[in-house]
Amino acid sequence: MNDEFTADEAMTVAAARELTDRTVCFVGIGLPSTAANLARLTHAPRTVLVYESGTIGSKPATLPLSIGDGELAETADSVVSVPEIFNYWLQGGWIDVGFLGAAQIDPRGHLNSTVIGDYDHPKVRLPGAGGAPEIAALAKDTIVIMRQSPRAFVEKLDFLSSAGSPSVVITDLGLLRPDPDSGELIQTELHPGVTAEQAREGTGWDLKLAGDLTETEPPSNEELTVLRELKSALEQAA
Amino acid sequence: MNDEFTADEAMTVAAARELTDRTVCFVGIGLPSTAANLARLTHAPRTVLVYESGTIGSKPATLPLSIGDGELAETADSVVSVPEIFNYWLQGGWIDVGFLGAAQIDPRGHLNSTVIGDYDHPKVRLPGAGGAPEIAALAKDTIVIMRQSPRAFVEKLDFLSSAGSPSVVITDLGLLRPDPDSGELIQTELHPGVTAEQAREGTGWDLKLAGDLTETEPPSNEELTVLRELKSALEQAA
Amino acid sequence: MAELLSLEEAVAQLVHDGDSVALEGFTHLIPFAAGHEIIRQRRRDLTLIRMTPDLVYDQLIGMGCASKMIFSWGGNPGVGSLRRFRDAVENGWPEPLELEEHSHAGMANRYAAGASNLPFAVTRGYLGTELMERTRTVATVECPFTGEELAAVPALRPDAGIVHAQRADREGNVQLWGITGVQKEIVLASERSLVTVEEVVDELEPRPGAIVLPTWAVTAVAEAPNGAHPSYAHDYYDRDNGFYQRWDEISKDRESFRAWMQENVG
Amino acid sequence: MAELLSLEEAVAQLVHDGDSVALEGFTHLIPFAAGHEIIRQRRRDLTLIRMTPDLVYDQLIGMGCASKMIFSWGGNPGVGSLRRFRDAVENGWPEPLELEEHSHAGMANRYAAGASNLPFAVTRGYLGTELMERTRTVATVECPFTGEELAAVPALRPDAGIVHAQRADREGNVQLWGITGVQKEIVLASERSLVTVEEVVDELEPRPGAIVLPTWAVTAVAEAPNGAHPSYAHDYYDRDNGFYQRWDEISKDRESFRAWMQENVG
Repeated sequence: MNDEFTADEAMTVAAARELTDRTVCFVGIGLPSTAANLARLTHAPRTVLVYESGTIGSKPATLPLSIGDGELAETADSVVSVPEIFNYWLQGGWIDVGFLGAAQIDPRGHLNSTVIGDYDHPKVRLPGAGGAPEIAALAKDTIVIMRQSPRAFVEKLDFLSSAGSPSVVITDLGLLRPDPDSGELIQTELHPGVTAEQAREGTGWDLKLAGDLTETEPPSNEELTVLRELKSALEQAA
Repeated sequence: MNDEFTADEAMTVAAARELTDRTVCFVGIGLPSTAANLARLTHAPRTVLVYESGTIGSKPATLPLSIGDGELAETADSVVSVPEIFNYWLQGGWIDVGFLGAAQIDPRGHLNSTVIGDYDHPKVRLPGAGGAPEIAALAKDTIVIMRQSPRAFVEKLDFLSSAGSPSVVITDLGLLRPDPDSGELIQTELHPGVTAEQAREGTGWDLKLAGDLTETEPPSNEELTVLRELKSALEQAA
Repeated sequence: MAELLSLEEAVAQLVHDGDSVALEGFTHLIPFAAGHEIIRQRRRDLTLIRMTPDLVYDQLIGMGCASKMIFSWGGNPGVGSLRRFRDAVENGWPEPLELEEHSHAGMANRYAAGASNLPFAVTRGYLGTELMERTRTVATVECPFTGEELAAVPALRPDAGIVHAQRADREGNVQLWGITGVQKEIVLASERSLVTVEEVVDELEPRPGAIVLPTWAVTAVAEAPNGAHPSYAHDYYDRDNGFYQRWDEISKDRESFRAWMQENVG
Repeated sequence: MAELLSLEEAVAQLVHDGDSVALEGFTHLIPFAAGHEIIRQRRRDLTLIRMTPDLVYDQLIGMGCASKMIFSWGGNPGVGSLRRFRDAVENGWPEPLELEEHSHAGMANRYAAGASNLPFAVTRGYLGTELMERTRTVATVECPFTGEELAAVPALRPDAGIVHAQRADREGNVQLWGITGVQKEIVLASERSLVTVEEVVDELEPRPGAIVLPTWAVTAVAEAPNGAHPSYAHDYYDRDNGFYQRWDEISKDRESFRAWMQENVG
């Protein structure tokens, strides 16, 4: 049944759909890796997955739990050192799409994955920037995936970890894209059943809606089947 | 018979003897490679040969004809890229001894392998600096091997290709080392049968002789046997 | 030439109080056994260096071995936070932890510059981020040919660099394969290097994707079977994903953490 | 994604008059067949780039394809001079050849900077040599942390980069092994890249020491069996050392050179 899917499933499927076949993706673990593998196992079989651990062209049968799982190396076209993956492959300009998540995003698409609160006396110390600053700056295109809530979608970041202008931000409520004039992220699409009011409530800034706000195509049976198989295999492995 | 050897043989044997066991050598093709392999096959079996083509720990059974022979890769502990061999291994400080040859050397031990005559209108265009500038600057110690003649041992180089201060210069006539006070290369040893006069005539500057000028130990039977086997195998391969 | 030592001897000789120490590994081949030995030997005031500090750094921090960390991403991969790291930063327990924070590319290039005996590395990262202002070890440099401004980061040359590998031979030559991360760079950049290995073998058979570190580039080799657990050693054992999840519970409060360490590390 | 083309088509599409072209190979896997095709297609005014220009560059220069060479060591390895190169530099025949001359480490780092999309690279080389003054593309840069002065060289990004490899699969993924030199750097640094291969196979079996260039990082692949002769292709054929020695004779004067080229290259 198409109408039975969670908000997270709608988000993951929408992210997978952003990838066309043969896209070279630099993927982090978690939602980005799930979305990229979903694309690879459905409409875009030749999507190229590049992980920052140095694996190029990984074709994992199940979702990796970490960015350096053995299966990523075993199924890769090539495994290179970490300096090489960042210098020759990412900075060298070979990555079409970089997938990013974060704890906070601002209306310009800048991201925070460093701290909540003051840097020197943080309320929450987050893991840190990782590869995000260079992915945001050096991939030809950046896609952000994160759940839309007023604590995450903020007017001002607690810390600017990576400066980027994503072409699209994919959330559990819908999609945001930069306004062509102002550059500010505006809501351009909502997932089926989500209201504009929910999107506004999920955003910590005064969210603008696109004039032609549309509804995303609901996840297909095939997409949901593959996604659920991926997730259940992942849970068994953990 | 120990007393039947050529001047070139005396030179190569003297160069091999400069290497102690486990020395890590950066070797160019020709005389340096012959000397380093002679050392490895006689008194210093664990001499480590590093070739600028990227082979580390090559153990060729026969002398390589070029710096990138397949046998150098097949018998190596590790084969790395050319940027890596220069950056991580030579510049990184792992090379004990760099062996160099050149067309000209001056009293400071600087070398020319670029041109004879004026740079823009050379009498002879030589191959160029190659890896010599960094070998001279970055190996812990540098040994120069070249035949001693007034055209090669010059007061002033036609071009300064590599700036180095070799600890020893090994020639077909004997050995020169820097004077501890002035730094100028002076003749410290002569091969058996070579006279001080011959050394002076073979040098384009006013050559000084060490106060304790000594005679090198003649090549042993073992050294000559191994060296001649190496050379004859090389000639058959060519 | 590398000395073959016991893990206990190796850590005693190579790691001293106040040292900067990098125990590297990118998910794969994380030198847990060596980290635990550092804890047992009660090293103090260490500057811990790592791109992706995970459980073993959480343990070192929680046991009070570290006063500073240089890193780019500190978390429990696929699970969440490092609770002992957070407790140190947020509450100063068991002692305050100074942070020097970079991006992955910056750290990788800092190691590569160290291995290359260069004082700094150049990267297109950092620009436009608050790391530029916050992290004192990020500067800019101008290209002498184009005038373009780029980020510069200083070389990292740890006092001790520690990695885990699958094998060494009896001469101390080291072989590792699978995801090799920044292991070569660490060994070459560090003042002293320790490689713990799954096993010491007679001969290192060439393998696809394997790198070899010659014995003369390594200070010490110590046999430590299962020494990367709960991370994995490609072709030896898998990642213990369950342990990474259990760690979240174990490390949740100070008492359960200390009790677990006491019982399992000593 | 790499196009699988004939060598003739590939050179016609990728190499144009006036281009900067690097045909790389460090003794091993030198792309002779591609060089000969460039000569047959009568390309002119090329800037030839290579660390170790050898016979194929001697041939390109002697046939009047080049107006400039960027290099670090130009000779006939183990034999002596490149006579056509010398004739061009010493006598301007068949036309003058401008030289831009570096050291090996400088060239390797220029390629690596190109592959890394950086405008320049830093090295400890050059200092104290006349290359510092003579070669305009060497400058100095100051470390922003230590104040130390180092040599800087600009990135190389050839219009066309050409290498030879053992194999490609039908998708255009390339595999090479043995001495791999700067081949990866050239392919990644160049605007357009051509890889000639000994054979196109169904599958690239992993091999010790092999590197793989994914099809999407390569512009064109052309099958050219024996395409590295008289250099060698590891596990395919040996170096034709006799030819390197005969070349000294063939290239000794202009007439014998041109006659040989006419007969053997066309």
